[in-house]
Amino acid sequence: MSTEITPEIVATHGLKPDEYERIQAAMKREPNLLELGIFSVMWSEHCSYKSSRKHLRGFPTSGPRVLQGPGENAGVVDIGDGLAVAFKMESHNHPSYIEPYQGAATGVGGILRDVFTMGARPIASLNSLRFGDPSHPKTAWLLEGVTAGIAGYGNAIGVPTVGGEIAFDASYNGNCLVNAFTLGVLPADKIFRGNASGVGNPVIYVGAKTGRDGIHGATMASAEFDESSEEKRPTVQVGDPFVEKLLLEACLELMQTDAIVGIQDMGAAGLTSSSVEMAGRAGNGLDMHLDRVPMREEGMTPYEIMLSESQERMLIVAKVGREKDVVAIFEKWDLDVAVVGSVSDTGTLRLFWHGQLAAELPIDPLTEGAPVYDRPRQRPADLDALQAFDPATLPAPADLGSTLLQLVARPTIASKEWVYRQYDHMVRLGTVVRPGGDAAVVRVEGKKGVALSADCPSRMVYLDPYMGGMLTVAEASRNVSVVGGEPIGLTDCLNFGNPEKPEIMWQFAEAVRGIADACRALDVPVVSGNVSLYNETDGKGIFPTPTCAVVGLVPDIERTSTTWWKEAGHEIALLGT
Amino acid sequence: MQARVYVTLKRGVLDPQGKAVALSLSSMGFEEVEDVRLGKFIEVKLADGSSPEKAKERLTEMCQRLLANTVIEDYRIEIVGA
Amino acid sequence: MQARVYVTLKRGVLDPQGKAVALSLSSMGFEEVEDVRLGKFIEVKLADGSSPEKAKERLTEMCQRLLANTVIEDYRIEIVGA
Amino acid sequence: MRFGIVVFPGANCDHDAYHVAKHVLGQDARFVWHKDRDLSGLDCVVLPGGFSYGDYLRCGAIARFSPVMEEVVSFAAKGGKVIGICNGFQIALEAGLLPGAMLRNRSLKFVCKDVHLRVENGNTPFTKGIAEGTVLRMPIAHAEGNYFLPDDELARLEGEGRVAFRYVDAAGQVTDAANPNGSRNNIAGILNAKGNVLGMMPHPERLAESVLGGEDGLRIFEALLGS
Ligand SMILES: Nc1ncnc2c1ncn2[C@@H]1O[C@H](COP(=O)(O)OP(=O)(O)O)[C@@H](O)[C@H]1O
Repeated sequence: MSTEITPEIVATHGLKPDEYERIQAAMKREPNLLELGIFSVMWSEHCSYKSSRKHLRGFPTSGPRVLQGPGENAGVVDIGDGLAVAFKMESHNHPSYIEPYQGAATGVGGILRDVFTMGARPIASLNSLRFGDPSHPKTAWLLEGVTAGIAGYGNAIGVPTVGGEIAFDASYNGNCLVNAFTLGVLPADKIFRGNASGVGNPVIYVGAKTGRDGIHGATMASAEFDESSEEKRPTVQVGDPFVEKLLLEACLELMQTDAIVGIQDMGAAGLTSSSVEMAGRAGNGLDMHLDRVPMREEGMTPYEIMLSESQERMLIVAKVGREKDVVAIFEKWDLDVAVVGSVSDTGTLRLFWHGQLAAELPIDPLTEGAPVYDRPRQRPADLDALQAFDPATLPAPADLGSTLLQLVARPTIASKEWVYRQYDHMVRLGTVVRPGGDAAVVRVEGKKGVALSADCPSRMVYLDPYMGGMLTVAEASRNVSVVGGEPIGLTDCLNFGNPEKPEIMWQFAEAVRGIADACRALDVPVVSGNVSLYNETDGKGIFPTPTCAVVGLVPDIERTSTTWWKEAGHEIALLGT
Repeated sequence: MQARVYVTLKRGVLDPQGKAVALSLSSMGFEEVEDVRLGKFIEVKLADGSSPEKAKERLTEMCQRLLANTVIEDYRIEIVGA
Repeated sequence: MQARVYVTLKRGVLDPQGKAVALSLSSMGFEEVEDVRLGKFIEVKLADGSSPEKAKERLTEMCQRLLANTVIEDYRIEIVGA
Repeated sequence: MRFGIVVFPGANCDHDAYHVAKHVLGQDARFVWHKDRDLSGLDCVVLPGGFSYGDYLRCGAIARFSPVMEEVVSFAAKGGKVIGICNGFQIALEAGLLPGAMLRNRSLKFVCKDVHLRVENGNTPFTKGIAEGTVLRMPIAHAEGNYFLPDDELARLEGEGRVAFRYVDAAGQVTDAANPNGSRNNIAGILNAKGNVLGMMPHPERLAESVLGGEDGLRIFEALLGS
C-alpha cells in the first residue's frame, strides 16, 4: 500500500484534479491507493449522482401510498390489505455492450437483489432495450446475446419476465441500452433497509465468494467509451443465477426471523458501496477485516476485494449474539457466510488486513459530501431546425397499403414475440395478462394484482426533451390504465450521453422536468430510479432515453382487458384526440 | 481433415457450472476432486484440399469470430488427420 | 494431478447445436466446414497421492455416474501431469 | 390425497405445484426438502419444474443425486405415484425412473408458450377419465425438452402404450410444426412400465385456474384424485 499517488493514478481512477484536492482536504492527508480506490468508486457518477442529483430533487417522491421513496435499494408502495410492492429499474448498458449475455444477465441479477434486500419476494420483471440500426454489424449479436442473457438469468431464478420494450435506432449503434426492472411483494410493515445501526452489531458477508470480477466496472460505467475500450476489456462479471436463487431463498428465510437490522446487496462497486452506504444511512462507522472475506482466487489484495464486482453477494448487519442464526440459514442453503466486522461509533470506515489497519476513511465525505455539480446547460443549436420541420410537407404515400406493411415490418414496431417467447413469463402462476399487449397484469394475492409497463418514446425526447419526458410518463401510465390498473408509482432509468456537454445536460434537465411535471399531474410518485450517463461512443451520444416503468394497482384481476379483437360483430370505438 | 477446438474459461473468470459439478462430485464420495472447470470440445470436419497451416489459420478466425467468446474464453486448436 | 474428460454425443444422436454452428460458420464464409459436433471438455483437478491407474478408474466412475449421460454421450479420459 | 413436492435447490415451480395441490384442489400438500428422506404418508410425489442446480452440466444430472431421490425411487418401486414436470421429468430421466434423455431444443432457444397435447393413453392414474385423443392446451417453458430414445427402445415404448402425451396441432394432428422442440415422435410425456410414474415437459399446474387463461392442466390432477 505504499504506491505513490501520481496525477496519472488519479486520472485512471476517473477523478478530476480538483476532486482529488477535495479528497485530500477531507482526509487531511494523502490517501493511499486503497482509499483512493474507494473514493473513486463512491464519487463516480454511478454511485454519487453528482451531475444529476440537483435535478432529481424536482421529482415528486411522496404520497399517501409511498412507504419508501428514492434512496434505498428499491422504492416501496402500499397496495392495501397489509401488502406492499417494492420495485426499481436499473441500467446495465456498458457491461452489456462489452459482453451482451453476461452483461444483461448480471443486470437482471442486480435488480433482483435490489428488490429482495427490501424483504420482498420478486414476482415479475420487465426490461427496456435499445439497439443500433438493424443492419449494423453488431446489432444482431447484441440483440441475441442480451435477450439470451435476460432469459438465462430470469428463467433460471424463476421470476417471470412479463413485458418490456425494444427499439432500434442508429444512435445506439455503439451503445446499446439494457434497463431491467423487477417488482416484489412484501408485508407493508416489514420493510428491510440498508442500515448499519446499533454500535457493536456484527457485519456479515453472505453469498458467493469474491473474485477479481469487473474491478473498476463502476468507474468504467461512468466514463465515455472510445475505440480502445473494446481492447481494454476488464474482467467481465459472470452471473450465477443458481447461487442467486439460493441467496434469495436464504435471505427471505432470514427475514422471517428478527436477527438482522440491515441488509444491502453488493451491486456495482460491491463491498465498497454497500458498507459505506449502510454506515452513512445510520450515521455510524464500520470496522471490517478484509482477510475474512470469502475469496475465490489466491493472492487477492484489499484493493481488489473492496472494488470487486463479483455477483450474488450481500452485506448484513445482524443483532449482537444472533450471528449463529444467520450462519445456520446460509449454511443450510450451501452459501458462503462470514462475520467480517462490526458497527462502530467512529463515523469512519476502517479496513484491516491481517490485523493491520489498511485504510481509514471518514464516511461523510464519501456519501453526503460527494461532489454535486450544477453543470452548464444549453439548448442544442440545431433543435429549432428540427422542430420546425412539418411532417405535413411530406408527400402522401402512393400506396397506403404497402406503406402500412412496411411500417409494421419495422423491427421497432413489429411483434416482439421472438423475444418474449424466450422468457419464462408464466412461472409463479401469476401472469394474468401475458406479454404482447399494452401492459402485463400479475396476480399479487387473491384478486389483487399489479399492471406493469416500461416505456420511452426516445425520438420524442430527442426532439423535445420536456414534452418527451411528459409523454414517457403518459405512455407508461396509459398502458397500465388500459388493462385495468390505477397508476400508483413510477421508477425510472435515465439514459443520457455525456453530462459534461451542456447540450446533453440541458436534455437531461428538461426531460427530468417533464417527467416530474407529468408525475405531479397524474399523481404518480417517483419512488426509485437510476441514472446512466456517458452513453456515448466516439463523441456521439444516444437519443436521450429516460425510460419510465409505471406500476398500477388492479383491484380485481378478473376484470382486466386485453388488446386483441374478441369476436366478429363487436363494435369498435376510437377514443381520445 | 479434422480439427478439434478446446474452449475454456479464462483464468479468474467464475465458472458456476464447474463449481456445482465439483461440489456434487465430492458429496458423492469423490473427495479427491479439488476443482472442476467446464469447457467446450468442438470437432470440426473440414473439406480436404487445404494445408494444415492454412486450416489452422481459418480455425483461428472461426474461434475469434464465433466459436469462442474471447472476452471470457481462451481456445486451443488441434489439426488432426491431415 | 489433473484429468481431462471429453464428453461427446454418440454417433446417431442428433446434435442441434453442432448443426447450428456449422450452418453459421458456412454462412460466414467458411465453406470448407462440413460438419461440427459440440461436446464438453471437463478439467478435473485431483488431490495428489494416487496412481494414474487408480485415478483413471475413479474418473471412469465419475463419468458413468455424473459427467456423462451414457444414453446419449460417450466419454474419453486423459490423465495428465501425474 | 396427500401430495409431497420435492424442493431441490434451484427448483422454481415447487410453490406452483404446491399452490395447485393445496389451494386449487384443496388437497393435503407438503414440501419435502431434497436432503430429507421422509416420504411417509404421501400418495403422490411431485418432482417440480425449475432449474435444479442451475441445470449445470446437464438438466437434472446433479439433482438426481439428492438424498431424497433414493427414497423417490423406492417409493415408485412400491407403486407410489410420481409426476415429474419439466425439470422434474429431466431429473426422473437422469435417475432412471424413466427411459431416455433430453437434448437441446432444435431451435436452441428457451421456449415459453402454450402448446396442444393429445392424450395417448387414457388408462393411467394421470389420465383416467380423459378420453384418448382428447386435445389439451398446456404451457411449455424449457430449453431442453427434445426427447431422445434410441430406435429399438422407442419402438418398445410406443408398443407398450407408454407415450402419455404427444404434441399436436389444435386439431389433434401430429405434425412437425406442432413439435416445439424436436422430440422424437412428438413425445411430450411418458410413463414407466408400471404406469405409476409420469414425466412430462408441459406444465399442467400453469393452466389450472381460469383467471390464468385456462383449466386444462387441472384435468391431470383431477384424474389423479379419481384414481
Ligand atoms: N424486451 C422485452 N421483454 C419482454 N417483452 C417485451 C419486450 N419488448 C417488447 N415486449 C412485449 O411485446 C409487446 C409489444 O411491445 P412494443 O411493440 O414495444 O409495444 P408498444 O409499441 O405497445 O409499446 C408488449 O407486450 C411488450 O411487453
